[in-house]
Amino acid sequence: MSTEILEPEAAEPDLAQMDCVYAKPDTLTDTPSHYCPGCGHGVAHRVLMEVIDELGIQEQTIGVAPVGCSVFAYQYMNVDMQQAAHGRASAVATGIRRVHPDKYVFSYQGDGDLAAIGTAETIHTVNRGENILVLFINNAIYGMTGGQMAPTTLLGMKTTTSPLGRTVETAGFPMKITEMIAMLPGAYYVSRNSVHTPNAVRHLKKAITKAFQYQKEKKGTCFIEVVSNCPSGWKMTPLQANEWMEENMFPMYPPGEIKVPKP
Amino acid sequence: MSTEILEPEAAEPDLAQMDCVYAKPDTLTDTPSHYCPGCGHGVAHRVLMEVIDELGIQEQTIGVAPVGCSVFAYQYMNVDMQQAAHGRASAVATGIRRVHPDKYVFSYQGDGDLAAIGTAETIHTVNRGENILVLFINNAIYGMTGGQMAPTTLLGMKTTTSPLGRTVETAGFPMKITEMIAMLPGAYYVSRNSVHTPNAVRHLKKAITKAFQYQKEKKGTCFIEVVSNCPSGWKMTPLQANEWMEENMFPMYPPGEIKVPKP
Amino acid sequence: MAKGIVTFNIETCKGCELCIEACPQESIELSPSLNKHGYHYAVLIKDNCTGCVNCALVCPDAVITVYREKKKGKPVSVATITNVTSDITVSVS
Amino acid sequence: MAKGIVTFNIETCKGCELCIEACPQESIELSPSLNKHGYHYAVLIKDNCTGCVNCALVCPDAVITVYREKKKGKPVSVATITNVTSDITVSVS
Amino acid sequence: MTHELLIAGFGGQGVLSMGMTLAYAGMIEQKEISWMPSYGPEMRGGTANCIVIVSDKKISSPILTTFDTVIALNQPSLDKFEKAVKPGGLLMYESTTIINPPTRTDIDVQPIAAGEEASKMKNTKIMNMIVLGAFLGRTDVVAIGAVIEALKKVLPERYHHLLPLNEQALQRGKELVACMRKYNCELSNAD
Amino acid sequence: MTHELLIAGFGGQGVLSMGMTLAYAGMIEQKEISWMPSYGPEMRGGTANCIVIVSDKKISSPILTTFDTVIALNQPSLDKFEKAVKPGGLLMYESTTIINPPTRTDIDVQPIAAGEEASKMKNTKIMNMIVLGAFLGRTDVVAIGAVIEALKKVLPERYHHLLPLNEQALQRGKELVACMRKYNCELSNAD
Amino acid sequence: MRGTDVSDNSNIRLMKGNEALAEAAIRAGCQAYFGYPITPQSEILEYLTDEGRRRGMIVLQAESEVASINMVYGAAGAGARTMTSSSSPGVSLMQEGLSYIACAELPCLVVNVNRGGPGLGTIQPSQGDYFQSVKGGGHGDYHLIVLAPASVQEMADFVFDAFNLADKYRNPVMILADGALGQMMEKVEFRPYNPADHIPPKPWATVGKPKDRERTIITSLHIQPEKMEEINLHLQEKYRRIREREVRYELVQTEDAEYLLVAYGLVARIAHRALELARAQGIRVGLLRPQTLYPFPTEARRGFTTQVRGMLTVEMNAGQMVEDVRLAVEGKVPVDFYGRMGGIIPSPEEIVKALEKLMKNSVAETAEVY
Amino acid sequence: MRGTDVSDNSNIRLMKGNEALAEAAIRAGCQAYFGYPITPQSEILEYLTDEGRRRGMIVLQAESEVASINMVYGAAGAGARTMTSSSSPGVSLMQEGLSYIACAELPCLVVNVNRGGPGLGTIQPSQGDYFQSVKGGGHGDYHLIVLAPASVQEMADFVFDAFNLADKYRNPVMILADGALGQMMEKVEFRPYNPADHIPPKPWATVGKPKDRERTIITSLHIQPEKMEEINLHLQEKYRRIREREVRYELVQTEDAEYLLVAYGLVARIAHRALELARAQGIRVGLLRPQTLYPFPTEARRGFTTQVRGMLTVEMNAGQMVEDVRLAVEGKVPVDFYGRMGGIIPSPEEIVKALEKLMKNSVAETAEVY
Ligand SMILES: Cc1ncc(C[n+]2csc(CCOP(=O)(O)OP(=O)(O)O)c2C)c(N)n1
Ligand SMILES: Cc1ncc(C[n+]2csc(CCOP(=O)(O)OP(=O)(O)O)c2C)c(N)n1
Ligand code: SF4
Ligand code: SF4
Ligand code: SF4
Ligand code: SF4
Repeated sequence: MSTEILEPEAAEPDLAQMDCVYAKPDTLTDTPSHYCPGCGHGVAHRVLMEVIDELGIQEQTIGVAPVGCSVFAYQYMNVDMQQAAHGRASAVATGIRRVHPDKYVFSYQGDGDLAAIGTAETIHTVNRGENILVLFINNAIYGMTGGQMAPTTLLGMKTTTSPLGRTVETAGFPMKITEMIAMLPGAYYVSRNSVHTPNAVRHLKKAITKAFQYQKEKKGTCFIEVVSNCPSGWKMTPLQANEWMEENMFPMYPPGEIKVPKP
Repeated sequence: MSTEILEPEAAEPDLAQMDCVYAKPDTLTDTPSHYCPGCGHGVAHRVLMEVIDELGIQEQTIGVAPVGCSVFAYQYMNVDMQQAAHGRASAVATGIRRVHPDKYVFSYQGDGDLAAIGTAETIHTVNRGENILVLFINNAIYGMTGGQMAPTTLLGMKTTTSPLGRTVETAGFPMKITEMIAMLPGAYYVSRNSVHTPNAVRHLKKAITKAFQYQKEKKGTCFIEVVSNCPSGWKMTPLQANEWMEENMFPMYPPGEIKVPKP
Repeated sequence: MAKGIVTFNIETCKGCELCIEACPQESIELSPSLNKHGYHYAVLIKDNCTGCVNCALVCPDAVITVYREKKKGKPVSVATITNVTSDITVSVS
Repeated sequence: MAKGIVTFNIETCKGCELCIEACPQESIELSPSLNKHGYHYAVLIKDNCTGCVNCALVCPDAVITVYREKKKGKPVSVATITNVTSDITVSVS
Repeated sequence: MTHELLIAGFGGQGVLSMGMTLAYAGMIEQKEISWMPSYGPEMRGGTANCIVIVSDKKISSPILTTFDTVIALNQPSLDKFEKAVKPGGLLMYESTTIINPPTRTDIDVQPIAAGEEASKMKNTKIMNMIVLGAFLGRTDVVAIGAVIEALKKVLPERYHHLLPLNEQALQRGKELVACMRKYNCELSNAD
Repeated sequence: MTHELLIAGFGGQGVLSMGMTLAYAGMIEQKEISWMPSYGPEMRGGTANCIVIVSDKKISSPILTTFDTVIALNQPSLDKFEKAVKPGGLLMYESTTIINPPTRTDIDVQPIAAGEEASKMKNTKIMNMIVLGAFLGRTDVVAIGAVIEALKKVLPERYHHLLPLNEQALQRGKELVACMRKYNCELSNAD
Repeated sequence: MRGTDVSDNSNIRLMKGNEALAEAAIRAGCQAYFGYPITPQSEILEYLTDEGRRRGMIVLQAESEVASINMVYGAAGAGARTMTSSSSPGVSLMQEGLSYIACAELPCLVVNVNRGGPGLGTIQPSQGDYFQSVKGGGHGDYHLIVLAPASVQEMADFVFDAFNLADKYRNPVMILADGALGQMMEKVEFRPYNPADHIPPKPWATVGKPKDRERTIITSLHIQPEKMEEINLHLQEKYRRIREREVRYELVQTEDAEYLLVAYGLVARIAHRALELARAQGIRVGLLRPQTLYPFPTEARRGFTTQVRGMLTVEMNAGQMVEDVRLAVEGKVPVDFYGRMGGIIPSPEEIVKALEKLMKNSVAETAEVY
Repeated sequence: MRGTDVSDNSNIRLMKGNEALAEAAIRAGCQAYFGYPITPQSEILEYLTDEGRRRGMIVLQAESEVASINMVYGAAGAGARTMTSSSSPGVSLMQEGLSYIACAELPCLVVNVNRGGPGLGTIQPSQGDYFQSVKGGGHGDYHLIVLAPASVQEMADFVFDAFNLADKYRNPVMILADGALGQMMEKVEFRPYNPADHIPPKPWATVGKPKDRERTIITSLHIQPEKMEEINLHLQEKYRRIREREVRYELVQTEDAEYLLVAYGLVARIAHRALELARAQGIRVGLLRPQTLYPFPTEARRGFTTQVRGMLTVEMNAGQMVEDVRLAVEGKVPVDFYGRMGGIIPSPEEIVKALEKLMKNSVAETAEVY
């Protein structure tokens, strides 16, 4: 059948009679993203902005995005933003947090940024229990620079700097930094999520909402990992990528609540 | 009674008839150390050199000592040594290890060095399972620079940068980096020790001996913490310091084997 | 079965097909034609949409708006957390 | 009881008193006089030393040498590990 | 003889490898060559271009602002680089995707419906080779033989089964322009 | 009037605080002052020294190589700095610990058995104040009163109960040299 | 003794240079300090963790200098008067961050209490970081405003100036001192200063976006070269203005000078003593002391090329500022150099000797010493 | 296409500059590479993880540039031919390490494929890191030997020279390229080179201490100022020797030149084209291209002050090398500057225009452009 009949124009009349049950959040700008088709960054951006909209905290929120594919986050997130040097997002967020104790502060970091060059800043920020939300996008690769190996790259996984697949001898083990983070008393809430299915997206949204709630109550660091994809870096279609992710990433990085407040 | 009769001179004749059951290891130079009276660094140095002597590996050993009171280690340890930048000892050791896969390589690091500025290098070196020995002297303070707070400084502990005692709000929690290290698959043997009693010293010596044995077998990173003192930084006599250490440091940093190879 | 409809901001669609995968009704497909960025864009090809919002949730480019017939009453809120200390329930249709 | 004796390289002693604390026989004390670095140095003040090596083990400055009467035979080795996979026993006196 | 060429189009159109193949062919012919790509952060939908210089003598600047030939494979590239053609130079553009043709009259304009032709040949990937063939039909920068040699080097082993197809594409491109100039018509429409 | 002074000894002998007290006293007397310590990494058994300048006019260089007065509290310091005394200047040394006295004849040499005196006073910590008192007995750089004022500032509150003792020490030092010059003998031996 | 132990809190104090600087920071309304211990400047962090916190300042001991400078980036970007301090090796670790801060135009104060390098070197005073400070040790074309105090009083005064300049130009400012200045004690007087009168509004800061304004973005990323060049031209234009307006220096007995000593910081005071000695010998010598190293008093020097027979630059390094002197003088008079390194402080007598050498016009030779 | 995809492994290749450099490193007997990805030089790391490892090289992707440079310290100190590579922001993070390496006198190669700064800036080509490279971006008085290739061929050739120089002087050597040189492809020819003939014995290296020799110690710590000054004097003496012996530059049509273009790297080739255009207009212009930025061809320039009417320095920055040109020329002839920034590459035509401006002798003006 032709698509005409259902094209928005045609449908327009009806829409008035209907409830809009889902629309792009206002806090997400209309700028078309530079992300590759199917990249999880886009969903993570949207969900984060949805929560900020629903909590009505756009005016009190300050975000930090370091180098990485999401370095342009400030083009899409309509809140005050700081772009940070590679690996230093949590240090920058600390600076902001300390001078604005009552604002909402988040950092949005990739695995290379958070788990490689930024390891010290990440761990000490959480160890200080900085009252911020760290959103950690783990796609097991360096996307922006063209698909090099990351600390989270799986053993045997091929990247431009592990052309024969990652081996322990040359590069050590995939790093489960989120589990290490959870050990720190400064970490109040630690959760691992994904954005590849509707339910996963719903869960992430809950997690982020909780995190901001905890931040309001000054509970300490909330750390949310999003196991995500990188179709370009992985050299797969978005659908293949998400499938590969479930099969290969989840066994190593199982989604779920890792550290939840005692009731 | 007078001390005369037993002064070495007097005793000399007998000594010939006796067994020497303990003497300064040859691999420890005769240079008098710059360490403060009663400082644990001295004992740790001696024990490390004793093991190297007993295993007869002086000729195959390369050591690394970064900035910290032990930066002058190369004056005391009679093995090839590299002095490293603050926090980078394990990166330097990695460089050495990779070009000399069959030598024995150790790094000797303080808590400021290993757990603050060097956090990233430490964690990634162990994560790569670099086949080295990391000897970690935890005196809960920055000794060399005059007694500032370290990541391992206890809550409430007074230092020149926590004049009212460390608080979570200003400085976060004492960091148990050794437990984090133990989580990494690259860590083969992880042990926490002290040097304040004869038995503690004996245990440390065993641990170091094992570590070199494992290194010979290319098992991966061996990480040995020595909970130590800093009489000057703590503003105590050596005896007070050791007592304070037992009472206050041990509850937070309990000595013992933290990760041992499965038999 | 609720009656819904989705609209696509086709110029921002990148044809990643995630919405197609997510749609339980198999109501979405890529159009044969290209948008001005050279992507085949998603279109609704059946009228059996229930407005379940799945497609919109997984869309990386916020291309999709979802409508649902009024009679079903109160709009579906996707997660509003009031008291986080207790458990949270999120109602979707 | 073994008969032992310890000698001190007094010029390198810093008078930290750790050996004194470690000596089960209470055979060590600090001398009233100073060495050339201005420290009161450790000296043996009784002849009841058993050569247990404790003082030497805790000395941060490797000041102490310990001797023991021959009859006791084989010198005490402080930890020599031959086969680390099995348990290690270290004999001291 | 020195030929200075700019090739521009979408990232996916094989702009860079086309230039590289040409450069390699030049090398095979013992010429001096340089290949200068545009480069950016990893992202889709962007435009790419490369400057290729083939010359008998040492090449000074690998970066230029005007060219003997510009090959444009999409509209933005055409719009951007039309003015960069030296007076009397050649402007070749892919006429299936480009709707607004160039307007300059002081240059030699050559449309080539490589996209359409590629789909006829059941492999859109070889579009760039058709264009390259067409280019070689209009200039004698290098011999087609050299390009075919070059392809052997440029294509990873695992793609060598595609060599014949690429060769056809090159020839087809050459024919297209040849015949177009003969009948001054679009061959594709002619048959 | 400008007085340039160097004080040197073991770390533990209170060399730096002695200089600081003097500097502070100078400040109380509205003089220009500077205090320049030697500094090193945290370790024991090292020697320390400080340069103190007290002057009526603005002080240019706080770092000097020759001095109006050198006060040496241990042998190494004496050996090192004897030559740094300006001809005609004053060299004061602590004579209980220093065995080899200075040899220069072109300067004014003043021994002071402050260590011995301090033990008599049952507090070795005040040795440096005895020396300071002696110094003030030999020069009029600042009034003892100002030094006592200064001590109130220099000593942390919790040590203020020690002020009287310090005052005695200062006075004792002053007496010692006064009388030594009178009888040209070591008072300590005299009684 | 710590400044805080001075029980009376009058405005006249006997303080170490490091303490005076820290006290000044509090009085200048510095809201946040982030730093890491390193000799010979740890007193700054120590003073602030005690006195600073007591007086409401945010003071955080970071896990490293890299973290410190990036915390400064965040706090300054969020609108706070912010500073950090370190010494040579630590400042080297801040170079990436400084380049980011300069490009994002974030006002802040960075203190370098210079010690002897290269490498771990020594903790003794040095001026070996002149190039790093004024030419930009980080990547790309940027400049810090660099102030060089020569007394404990200036260690304090320049803090106020530094924050004012930083806010005025939205530019990072460095105070370049040395270990001796940090450790020595002198009388210091604090004049009244009300931060409120000096801190401008910061509409560009990230403080949370009200409905009625666009979001603020702190960034140093401009992937389009055209845009990035714009930014650079804007920066260069700003630096031109700074060179035009903010040059500061001190002249000592230059009116009748036949020779000119050029020195900054502690060395300038030793040179001053040398000048006294030299004049006592009848040598007519003057002293020019740059107080701003960037902008550099180029014009001032040009002025003297017609008056003096030669210049002697004295530094605690192998000859760094001397290049800027030569650039200014353009070969019109011989510019000589005398320096000591590795933490050694030149004595007045040595300087006089070097001066006599210059007078014998053995320029080339001495210039080649290092 | 990757250099490795060129199936025949003859010695003549079509390669990207980054790949040619990496291939040269393998052939130069580089035993160990430590690096971290960053555009526009990641191809070096990528090439070596593949081809380098296949041919027995130790290749480690470090967790950061700070780790990389310290791994280089360790490996070089242990006696291996060692290198790292990065681009501007990454190189800024290496400044502390470089200062240590220079002081400990460890031979190694550091590659900076310069991109546009400051800050994160852009990934497009730039020469904004000249000061950092030649004046020492790290703390203290030290110098790297800095080589500036202008073609893919030199990207390869200079690697061999770099390692030879590093070993000859026990000094870190930097190859300062730019993004375009790294990304462009040209023909490159590899001449035979047997590392064994060039790598000297390294008795100072830490390899484990045989009974018959003292232990070796790699350090940059000398707490005694006297000792530290000794070290510094030794380094300065070495730098003097390097300045004396290792200056390298290329002259183009300078014999009859009335004006002199001065440029390095890629810009020199654009200037060359400009020279061709200018000469076509009858302007008698020559080109001086420094191949070593440190040591800088100072004498060469002095030479021309008597011949030419003016010099034009062209750079992809706000004017950095021009300072060294002016220092050499000492005001004897006008030295003009033309530059583009932020990743923009000047065109031959622009350069000719700037040249005409210089001829109209509007020195001051254009000199003030930035
Ligand atoms: C100091 C420094 N080193 C390296 C880089 C290059 N760089 C930019 S982003 C990046 C890593 C990106 O990977 P990740 O953080 O996982 O984010 P992703 O792009 O995968 O989302 C690197 C290495 C840089 N910009 N700065
Ligand atoms: C980059 C850098 N930052 C800071 C310092 C100053 N510094 C030297 S040692 C040290 C810490 C020493 O503490 P620790 O590592 O615990 O060793 P300890 O002295 O207690 O044995 C610091 C901060 C330095 N040398 N380099
Ligand atoms: S490169 Fe990977 S991470 Fe980056 S936008 Fe593309 S898909 Fe996403
Ligand atoms: S300062 Fe502390 S750690 Fe350093 S030597 Fe003295 S006691 Fe030992
Ligand atoms: S998920 Fe979004 S971007 Fe992807 S095809 Fe569907 S509508 Fe287009
Ligand atoms: S332990 Fe050693 S240093 Fe301490 S008192 Fe005894 S002998 Fe002296």
